[in-house]
Amino acid sequence: MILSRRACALCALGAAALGAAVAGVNVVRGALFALAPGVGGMLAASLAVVILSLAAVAPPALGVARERAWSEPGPVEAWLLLVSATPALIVGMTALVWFVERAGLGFSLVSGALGLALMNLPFAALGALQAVRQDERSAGTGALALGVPEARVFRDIVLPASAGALARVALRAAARAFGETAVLMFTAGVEPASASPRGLMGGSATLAVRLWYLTSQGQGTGAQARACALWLTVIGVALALAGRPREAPVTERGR
Amino acid sequence: MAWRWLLAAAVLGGLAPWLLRSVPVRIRVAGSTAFLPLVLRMVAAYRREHPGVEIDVTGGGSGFALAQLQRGVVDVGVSDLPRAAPRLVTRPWARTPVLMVVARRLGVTAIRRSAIRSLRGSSRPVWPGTRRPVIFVERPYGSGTQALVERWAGPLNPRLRPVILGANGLVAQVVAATAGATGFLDASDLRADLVPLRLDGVTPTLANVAAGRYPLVLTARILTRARPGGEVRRLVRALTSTRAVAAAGRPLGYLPP
Amino acid sequence: MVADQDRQELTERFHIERLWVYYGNTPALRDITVGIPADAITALIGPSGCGKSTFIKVLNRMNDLVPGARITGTVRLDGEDVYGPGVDPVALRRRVGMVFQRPNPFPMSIYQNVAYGPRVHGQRDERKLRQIVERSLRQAALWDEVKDKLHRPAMDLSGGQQQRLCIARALAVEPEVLLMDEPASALDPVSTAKIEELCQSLKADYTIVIVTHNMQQAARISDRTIFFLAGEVIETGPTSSFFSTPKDRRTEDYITGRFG
Amino acid sequence: MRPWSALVVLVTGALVATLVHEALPALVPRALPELWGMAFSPPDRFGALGPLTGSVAVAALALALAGPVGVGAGIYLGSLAQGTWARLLSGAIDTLTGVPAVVVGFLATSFLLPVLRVVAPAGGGYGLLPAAVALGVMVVPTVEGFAADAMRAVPADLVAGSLALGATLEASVLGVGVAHARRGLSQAVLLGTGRALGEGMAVEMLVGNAPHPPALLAPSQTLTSVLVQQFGLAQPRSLWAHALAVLGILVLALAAGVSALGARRA
Repeated sequence: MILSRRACALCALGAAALGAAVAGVNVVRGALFALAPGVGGMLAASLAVVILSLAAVAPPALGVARERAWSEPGPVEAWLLLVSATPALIVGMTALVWFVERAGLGFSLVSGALGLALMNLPFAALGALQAVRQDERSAGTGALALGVPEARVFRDIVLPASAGALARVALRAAARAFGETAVLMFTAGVEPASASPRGLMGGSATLAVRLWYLTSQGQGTGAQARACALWLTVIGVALALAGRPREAPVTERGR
Repeated sequence: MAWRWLLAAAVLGGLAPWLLRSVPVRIRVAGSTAFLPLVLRMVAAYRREHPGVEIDVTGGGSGFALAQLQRGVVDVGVSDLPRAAPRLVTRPWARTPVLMVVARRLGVTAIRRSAIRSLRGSSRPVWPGTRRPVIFVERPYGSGTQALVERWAGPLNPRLRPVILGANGLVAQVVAATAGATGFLDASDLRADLVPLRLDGVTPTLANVAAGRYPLVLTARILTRARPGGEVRRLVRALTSTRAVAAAGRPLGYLPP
Repeated sequence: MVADQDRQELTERFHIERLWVYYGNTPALRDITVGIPADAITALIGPSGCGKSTFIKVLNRMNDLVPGARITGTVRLDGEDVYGPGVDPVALRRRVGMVFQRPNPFPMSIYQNVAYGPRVHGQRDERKLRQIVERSLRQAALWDEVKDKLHRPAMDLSGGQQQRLCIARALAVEPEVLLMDEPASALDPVSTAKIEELCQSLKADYTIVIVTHNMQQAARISDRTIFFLAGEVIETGPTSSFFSTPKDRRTEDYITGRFG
Repeated sequence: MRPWSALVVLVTGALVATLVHEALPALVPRALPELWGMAFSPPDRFGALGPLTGSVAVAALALALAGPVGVGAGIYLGSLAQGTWARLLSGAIDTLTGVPAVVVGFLATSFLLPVLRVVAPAGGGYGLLPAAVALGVMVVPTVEGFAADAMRAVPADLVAGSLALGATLEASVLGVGVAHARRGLSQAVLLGTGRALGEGMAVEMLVGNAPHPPALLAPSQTLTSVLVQQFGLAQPRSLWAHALAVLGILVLALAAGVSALGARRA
């Protein structure tokens, strides 16, 4: 036997230790600096772009889910799966051309939110589709058999039945958007929010972009960088954990 | 049903930039990080005098400012690059010395231009008087500092493998941590464990820059697209006032042109 | 002979002729010609995969939702082609109700489950809705068990109760036909007995088509039986003679348990 | 196709089309000097081969580090794990999922680079190695997730059959289960590679970004690090910008291609 159970467990524990180190070091070192100047504004900017991007991505994602809820996965799903592997960096480059330059939105939170929505579009559409198809007791089919039109069934039965799964997809999309740097760097700018709020049309650094900027400016040891890292980790992890898919409990075999 | 929503969204999307832009006047400024402290100081003063105007300031570097000016994303750019930019209007603005630094513990405090040139041209450069190899920390293409250094100190021997860093702050960090390393940066990124070298016997001070003695001086220009509109023109005029640059710049390490 | 056939035509609700159903290129039903009588219970029996579930889904066009499914031939409901141009499957399903193998109540209260269909079909009057809910629940023999907890979530009911709720839900839109796809296969014997009883009482007003695995069940409750094997109808006839004197050898083998 | 699906497919298609359009002027023969050179160094050297090798090398190295950890954890969590330890471990990996890439990059610059700087002062600690370590940390959850899925898809009867022959649970899972899930496990590694190839920010912070042939502990380039640094700097419609778009196409093709290979079902 090449791998023993112990070796498996050791590998796994290695991963666990890495995870714990990443989280732990941040919490301990960052805690003292959580309220470094400027961080509040960036936290607000981060949350604002995330919420805006979710609002922008929800209609198309739910629209696709509604249209394809009763179809077998086909070319649309295959295409979405393919483009969901598009690196965020590429999405950021496109968003710079589309939103910042062509649409004239400039470096702004609106551009950033649209860029994030573009990044999350295939992910959210696939996630929403999976969520509505998971309607295990097929209450939707039951309603169709009553002679209720598909759009009505989707709204009245399928959406409420899959609300939990959809919410978890939204949380995962939010986690991706919250920690995203490449997209926002090209769309929302890198400077910290000033004391006066500049609104959604103003450019503003989000936590992730600011952390990248500070680190790449050689200021990664400062209080602001640590505060950014702390907030990013705490909120990112919270979103990811809250949004983690419910899976069937690990089956207990044999013994 | 969905088509109707899509149509509405498309119309709204088409109108959005116009709707949103017509809110208050918003001027976007971007440019050289070496001159960012001065820009921020002067823009803050301008904001106090013109409360109705929104001004966004982003660093991003000279190359970034040039590119985004041409894209129409930025209204005012600050560039310390010598290269000309087509269809952009250029105005001289401010100067600052570029420091050649080494780690304090290396013990070197002065160097002559000829010595630097021969070190940069050598395939195995060694610090004079020691056997410690020279490690060059450079800036990428698009940096005004790098362009200035290459013009003054000559190109690097192509067989060398320099560390290339995206920002002066990083240069400071790496040079301080690496014995034998040397790089160039502006005064605002100097730290206590670095020594700015005397070049050809001249100490890098503002007085020496003003007197024309210090050889490595970075000049920044303010750029706009041709014939900027009212608010932008007013801001540019305020920024390029020699007296204002002198007053705001001296304590930060900048001089008017 | 001719007279007998005529009489049958008159009382037929569904008439299916030369029906083929394909999934992709594989035929699932081959050349089915059969009638389904009105106001009677017709049982569809046969081993798994024989096509009886496909057949029942053709009757209310739920098969439209199965990707890659294609049909040829005609299915007539009261003489009207179910797959004809201009037929709205949504309207058709209102006339032909369906109950599924696994109870699938909507994520709503008991009351809302039953009221949902009529409401979607335009019934706005709350008093009338209440009457419909009570009548449907009584018809489904569930009223006495749930009348005090109409506004509790339907998911709180037991499996057998949920299935009767689904029947009540189907009855509430006043269909003419009720299709049942193995409605008792996921239930315990007591619940099964209740469902069987219920079918008997509904027979007077509804045409019922029931798919079942259980031959005793078919023999107990149905008036006619159709036997499917490998996508074909092997034999059809009145249940009494079907089980006592099967005409086809394969039918006999199946009902005596020699295969399937 | 119905409107929303059409819209989503169109928008995502337009994304790819925009990139190709931006790159078009650089794709005509001999438009780019040194397209197959080892250095991408504006204003005049646009060698794509160097960054390409860097990207492939850093992803391969990252998977060499993270693959065994991820697959091991996946096998353990997907089939063997029970009780508290399993829950703790899967919680830890889910936690890792939520740590943004930029934070991993930040931590590596704060803790890993200073150490490597002592080992290899001439390169400032930068190179493929620190980038690969950071990438490895990032892709562990991806690999673990798909590997665990593959193990859960192993029919219980199969393992039970092996148990019935008197084999221990470990032997049954590792022998029969892993053999059955082999394809799924390799797909997990491919999907991790796809993610590693496309990641830009953390790599940019650690790889050193110098136009030299890739090296473990000397500044090197990857496709993504060049794009992060230079895409905002290139003047629109310049040869530089078109050359960057070519790199973008390479990143997209690599990342999406490898992921598609991994996502393909038997």
